[in-house]
Amino acid sequence: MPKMNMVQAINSAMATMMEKDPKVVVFGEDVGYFGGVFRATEHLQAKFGVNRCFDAPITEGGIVAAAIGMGAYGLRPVVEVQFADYIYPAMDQLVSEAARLRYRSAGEYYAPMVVRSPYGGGIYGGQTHSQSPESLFTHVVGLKTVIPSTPYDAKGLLIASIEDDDPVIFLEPKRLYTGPFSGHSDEGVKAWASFPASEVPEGYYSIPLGKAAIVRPGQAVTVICYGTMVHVSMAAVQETGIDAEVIDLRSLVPLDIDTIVESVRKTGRCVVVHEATRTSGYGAELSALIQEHCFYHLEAPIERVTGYDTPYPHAFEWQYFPGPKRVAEALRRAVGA
Amino acid sequence: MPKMNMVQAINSAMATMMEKDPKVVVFGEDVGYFGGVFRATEHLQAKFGVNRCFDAPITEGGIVAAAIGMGAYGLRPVVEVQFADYIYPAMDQLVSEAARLRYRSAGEYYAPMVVRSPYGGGIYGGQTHSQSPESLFTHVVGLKTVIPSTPYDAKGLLIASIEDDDPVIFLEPKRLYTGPFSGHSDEGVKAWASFPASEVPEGYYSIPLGKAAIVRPGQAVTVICYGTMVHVSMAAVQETGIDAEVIDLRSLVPLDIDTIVESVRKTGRCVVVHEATRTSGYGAELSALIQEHCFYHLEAPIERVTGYDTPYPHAFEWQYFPGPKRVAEALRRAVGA
Amino acid sequence: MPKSGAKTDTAARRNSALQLKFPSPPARPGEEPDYSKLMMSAPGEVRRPAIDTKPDDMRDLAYALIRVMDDDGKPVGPWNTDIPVEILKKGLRNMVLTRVYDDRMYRAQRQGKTSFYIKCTGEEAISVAAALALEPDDMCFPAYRQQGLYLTREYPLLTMMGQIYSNTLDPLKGRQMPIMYSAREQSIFTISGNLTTQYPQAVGWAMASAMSGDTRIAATWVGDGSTAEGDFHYALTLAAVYHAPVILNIVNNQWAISSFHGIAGGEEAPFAARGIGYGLPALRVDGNDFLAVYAATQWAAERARANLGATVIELFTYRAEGHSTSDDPSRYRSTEEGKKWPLGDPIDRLLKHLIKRGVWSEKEHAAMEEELINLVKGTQKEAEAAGTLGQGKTASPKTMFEDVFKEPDWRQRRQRQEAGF
Amino acid sequence: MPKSGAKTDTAARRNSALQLKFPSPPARPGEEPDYSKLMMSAPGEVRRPAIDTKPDDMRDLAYALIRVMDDDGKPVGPWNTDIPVEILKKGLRNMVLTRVYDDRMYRAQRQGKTSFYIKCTGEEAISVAAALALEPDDMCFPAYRQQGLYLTREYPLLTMMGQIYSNTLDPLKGRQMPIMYSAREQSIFTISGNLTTQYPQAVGWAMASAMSGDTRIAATWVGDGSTAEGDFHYALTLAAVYHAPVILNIVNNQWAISSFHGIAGGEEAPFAARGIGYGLPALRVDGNDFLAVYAATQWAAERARANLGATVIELFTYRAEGHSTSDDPSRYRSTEEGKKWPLGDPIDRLLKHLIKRGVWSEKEHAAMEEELINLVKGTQKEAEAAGTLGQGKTASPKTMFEDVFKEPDWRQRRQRQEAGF
Ligand SMILES: Cc1ncc(C[n+]2csc(CCOP(=O)(O)OP(=O)(O)O)c2C)c(N)n1
Ligand SMILES: Cc1ncc(C[n+]2csc(CCOP(=O)(O)OP(=O)(O)O)c2C)c(N)n1
Ligand SMILES: [Mg+2]
Ligand SMILES: [Mg+2]
Repeated sequence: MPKMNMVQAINSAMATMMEKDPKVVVFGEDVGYFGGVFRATEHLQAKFGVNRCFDAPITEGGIVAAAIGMGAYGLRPVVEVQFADYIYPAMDQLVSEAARLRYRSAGEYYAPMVVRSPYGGGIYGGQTHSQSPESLFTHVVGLKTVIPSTPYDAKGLLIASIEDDDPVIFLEPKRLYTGPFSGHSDEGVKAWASFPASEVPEGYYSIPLGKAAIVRPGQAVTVICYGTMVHVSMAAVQETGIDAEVIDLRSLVPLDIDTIVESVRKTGRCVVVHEATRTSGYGAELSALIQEHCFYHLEAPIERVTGYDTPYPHAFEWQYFPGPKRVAEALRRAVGA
Repeated sequence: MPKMNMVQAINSAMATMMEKDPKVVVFGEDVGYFGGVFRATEHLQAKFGVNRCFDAPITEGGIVAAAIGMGAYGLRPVVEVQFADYIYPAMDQLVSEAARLRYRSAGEYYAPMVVRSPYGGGIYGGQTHSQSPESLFTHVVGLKTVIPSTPYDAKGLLIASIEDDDPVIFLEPKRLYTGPFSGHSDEGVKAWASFPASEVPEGYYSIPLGKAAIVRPGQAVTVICYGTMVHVSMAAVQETGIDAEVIDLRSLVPLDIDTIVESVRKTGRCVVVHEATRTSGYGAELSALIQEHCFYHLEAPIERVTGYDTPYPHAFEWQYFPGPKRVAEALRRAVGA
Repeated sequence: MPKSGAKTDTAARRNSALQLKFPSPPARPGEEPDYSKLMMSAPGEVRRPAIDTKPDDMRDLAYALIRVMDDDGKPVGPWNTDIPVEILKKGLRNMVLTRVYDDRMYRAQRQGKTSFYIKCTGEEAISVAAALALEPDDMCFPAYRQQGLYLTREYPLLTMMGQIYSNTLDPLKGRQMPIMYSAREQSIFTISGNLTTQYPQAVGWAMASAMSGDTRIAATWVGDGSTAEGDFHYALTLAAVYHAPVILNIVNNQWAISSFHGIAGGEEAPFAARGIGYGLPALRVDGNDFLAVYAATQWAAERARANLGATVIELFTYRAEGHSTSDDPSRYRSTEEGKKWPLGDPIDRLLKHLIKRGVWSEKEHAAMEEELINLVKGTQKEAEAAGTLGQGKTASPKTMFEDVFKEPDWRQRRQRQEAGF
Repeated sequence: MPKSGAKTDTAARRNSALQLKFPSPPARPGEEPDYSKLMMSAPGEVRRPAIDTKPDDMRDLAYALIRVMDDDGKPVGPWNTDIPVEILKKGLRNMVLTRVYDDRMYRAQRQGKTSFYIKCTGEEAISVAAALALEPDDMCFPAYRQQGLYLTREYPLLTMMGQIYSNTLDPLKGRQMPIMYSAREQSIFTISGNLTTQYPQAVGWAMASAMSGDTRIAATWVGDGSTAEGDFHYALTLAAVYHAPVILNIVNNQWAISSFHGIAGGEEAPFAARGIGYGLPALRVDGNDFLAVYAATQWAAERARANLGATVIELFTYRAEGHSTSDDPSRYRSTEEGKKWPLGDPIDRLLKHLIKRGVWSEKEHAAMEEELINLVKGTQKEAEAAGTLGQGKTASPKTMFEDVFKEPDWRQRRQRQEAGF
């Protein structure tokens, strides 16, 4: 099987779907001739023509709006917002339109579209190239929010997102594009190639939205995470030696509530990890849901390990980043060690 | 003391501050000559001149951006977004700019501004005149979010918001503009005049942001709410006869964590109530915080009573609205009755 | 004191105190209306360029006003395109139908039978003429004041009323506020409460049509006030860049709730001129002149069909009534203004034209009016039999949990259960 | 089959398949550059209207190109405003300083001393001339490619470098990516990573100044690509409606990362023409002609100071280097394009002019260059002594929790404690 890093897997997902379905079109800033600033759309224009993959003006709101119109026409647009930090100009079109078309027209119109966007820190991007805005989208009924943590998942989930008839926000952990990342910023970058999850089938496959992955079974405590934090959490688990069950959500909405509840009922303890700022982050929803569903099983408070309630500071990236040390501390608190 | 309804109290807050501080200016769609579609800015242009209160084009993004520029200049703009449902076009300016100026300039620039906006349902406004987007703003570090529940609080909190040197999202429960509302849609509208909270001083006073109000002390369970839901919760408490402690947050950010924790540690039970859709609503953050701070005091799961995870439907307003019946059920569950 | 390289005699060169302009309308309540700034052209005066004219060679049209009918109802000039009488009669009929419908629904709201209503009185030509000039499967992305589109494309009156009453006839299951129809079969997009969002969506739809080698074009409408939203700019940018086959209509009815067009910049340049900045052809058209609206729409449609791209059309008209049932325009504008609107009423004007041509008579008109009033009244009775708002005659409340997603997820399912529906 | 009133001979009238235009640049890597579409005017050719000219009477200027220096460096035509030699020399010096500074900081990034850098090579005249034409307390809202503003307004070089290195000298305490300065004392606004947001903020600031009876005007800059954002439209709308005293600069350097100006609509109409749509005066100016930029800025400033409102200025230039240190332009454009840019280099051209005038010499220039290189190198040493990125020589990490709000709330206080700072 070919080895792919996450960018290549994402590229392959789009290429596969463009091949399979002539209704799939790709556009966004710099995605056409150049192939995207992170190279995720490389060769797509050359392969499928400018009619299927093209550059757009710098107008995130316009890009999303046009995608909605195209979706209503019957195409399946996959658009790129260059950084998740730049998605806010499209907020009205996402919240008031993409998310609402189906409901307000009682199913007459809907927007089968995917908004891809690199999110998260770890590349010295400062406050406007590091944000994790996923929680905002989870509050918007009608949107799905998907975040992969490996090349294999990225391709399978992106294909499922493109095939989905609802609008999907597909956030790509840019720190994982070229390799997994433990959160130890002093360790060298490891390439994906040496990890099994980089074995990605050339052709079509999909991973259903709403199914979490138990990336490590365990008994002592449940760790719920997604994106970059899956790798950070795994590092922390390994370093503490705690027998944690690590759940990679993969899709935040729809949420795999059953897997979560089953796990926490079993372990009685839970740590939720995300990179986004803490207050009203998705960890809040997870914590609330878990205590609603597992109250009588919980033996310790649910811990949240998150970005601080400050913007993402350039020079203090590693002080801000919720790395393995902070996850480890939470794990220890959770198991009472 | 004069009697005021909530619109009059809000109007009085602006008039008081415009009188006191020449830097306070008011603008927005229809707020000038006409005095606002809810009449909140009535007479301000006539009293203070067009230079202090004027009509703006229909450009929520532009209105907020201009307010940021004015704030950076040294004015204190108070702008109106006609319905909170229409605040999304301003999202980028709020998140990336208003909320970040101070941090990114290390205090050189900041935006002392207030965005007033009517929010919430109960007036048959359908999905685009009924939303409660407060949770989105609470996730944005650098923004404060304030929601009053009475005329007296509205004036005092709005004055404090105008005097605040940080950007404040001031959400006005439009269902309470003319009178309190128990959530029993079949009961006639009661005017504010017959309630003590409508006694509003003519002149200047302020209520500090970040201080919740215990609107009803009690022992059996803590109810946390804000805006319209304060009145609904009080109705439910009265109807169930449960000795609940009802906390009106008044300000979501900054949050009065101490009052909450003290109360829940005392009662051991908690119901959080809001009108916004459930998933990733502010209730999630409150629930998460409470279980973090009060885990060993909790005797029952924290309940959330919220809007459903659907848009706000026009004809089913009262089926959607989390009324006293649903709050009462949660109260009973919480106390194990 | 200047610190750096700039001129040093600051004090001398310094300007005196700055001040802003705050636009205000020519007439407030009680004042005499003033039409001196309207920028009119004489009927027939404005040239009609070939459809393949370069936008740069027709910028003057954004500052003119295309009019076809003269004061006697006679069609004059190059925009008189000899529209078949059958179409004009259909136009007249549908404009009257629209007005009658508005009238009845407005009253129904006043009688407490629904929560809200918006009339388009005085603006009927804009949607009716466009609906007739376009092909029936060209896709329309309207704002909330183009009810003539639905009626002309024969969306069932009963269904429209069902939507207004949110009753069992409402295909939108009571979810939307009145007037926010959706009519896929008639190629009309679902209405949004958020202004201007449909504008760039229409461009996206038109792009998709062209990307698919389809033949259908799109048309969209916004109000003068709504042009200030970012979506307006997105639409014009995208339409210009890709030569999208779309017609971008701006309905300048002079008012946006209480704000006159000057608050949206209408005093600085006509709204049509916005198009010039993007290199788009832009027409400014008398929106109360059915023949002019039809001809301009046809011109723009032909241009789009010939792969020559998008056209901006400003339709100059007057909002004869309040903004909506929630509004009281006597608080902010002169009541005389509408009555004396120099471009008249679109129904009266087309009627005059048809009578002048001898193809229609006052008598026939009166009969048609009566027929339509009876039709609407009769249908209204039928609609009200299926319920009015607040009577609880609606779709099942369980439908409230449907269509959030294609399939409800566990949240909608559980919440529906909890709600007991 | 059409269902309603529209024409019935659809099949016959139906257009054939639609298709879009996808703009592509005149030259891709390996291809010959092509400047045939540049829309140039001859030096001195463009008229200079009186500042109180009505925007409607000067629309032609958006389609012309204001140039002052001819090929020999001789200033010609009505926009030759006899700028004092002292100012021109300051301009030359600051342009050279900017280029030297860019060069050193770019290298520092390449050496791993910081994370990111953006040069403005070839565009120095735009910011330096504006800084000199404006009063020093006129407020500037720049994008990220106007470093000449800071240098000309004498923001300390050492502090600028501190920001680039995020070290202990950085007044922004390491919070911002390199190049996102903030300089309140120099009346320059804090840079945002989000494109175009500053544009309507500048209008708001200018409005506030006028509302306060102040005398200071504002100026703001965006790139050609950035004009497609909604903020651009907000700014022009508000500036037009209220006659705000602001200069709205569009730096058209032909590229937005890998997208040529046509992707933003620059092939359909010059960016200056956007202003026309709002009734704003609009100038199109050779951005590599220091004298032209200065004269145009001065014209617009005088207009604003006289309460005649805002001006749009398109500054026509070329981004001679990559977008940033993260970019490789050889992947998407011809390397020849920049080398053969027909409007030359702003430093070379001003130098030629001054030499021609006999007020400056090659020798003096070489000496000045050396002086500035030494100045920058020396300062750089000093800056690096205070730390480079990643060395941990920064403000205290506890500052990370400050300035979220005026006073930290309990969350920042507790989180700081937990973090152990
Ligand atoms: C984004 C947004 N902002 C504000 C509103 C409130 N609003 C509804 S209609 C209206 C006026 C629109 O005026 P115009 O565009 O001229 O259209 P008209 O009503 O005259 O047809 C306003 C401000 C809204 N619906 N959406
Ligand atoms: C809202 C937003 N969208 C996208 C980006 C990513 N981005 C940074 S610079 C740039 C290109 C800007 O081009 P232009 O406006 O022409 O300015 P130039 O770089 O040429 O000076 C893009 C797309 C951003 N910073 N902000
Ligand atoms: Mg209007
Ligand atoms: Mg550029």
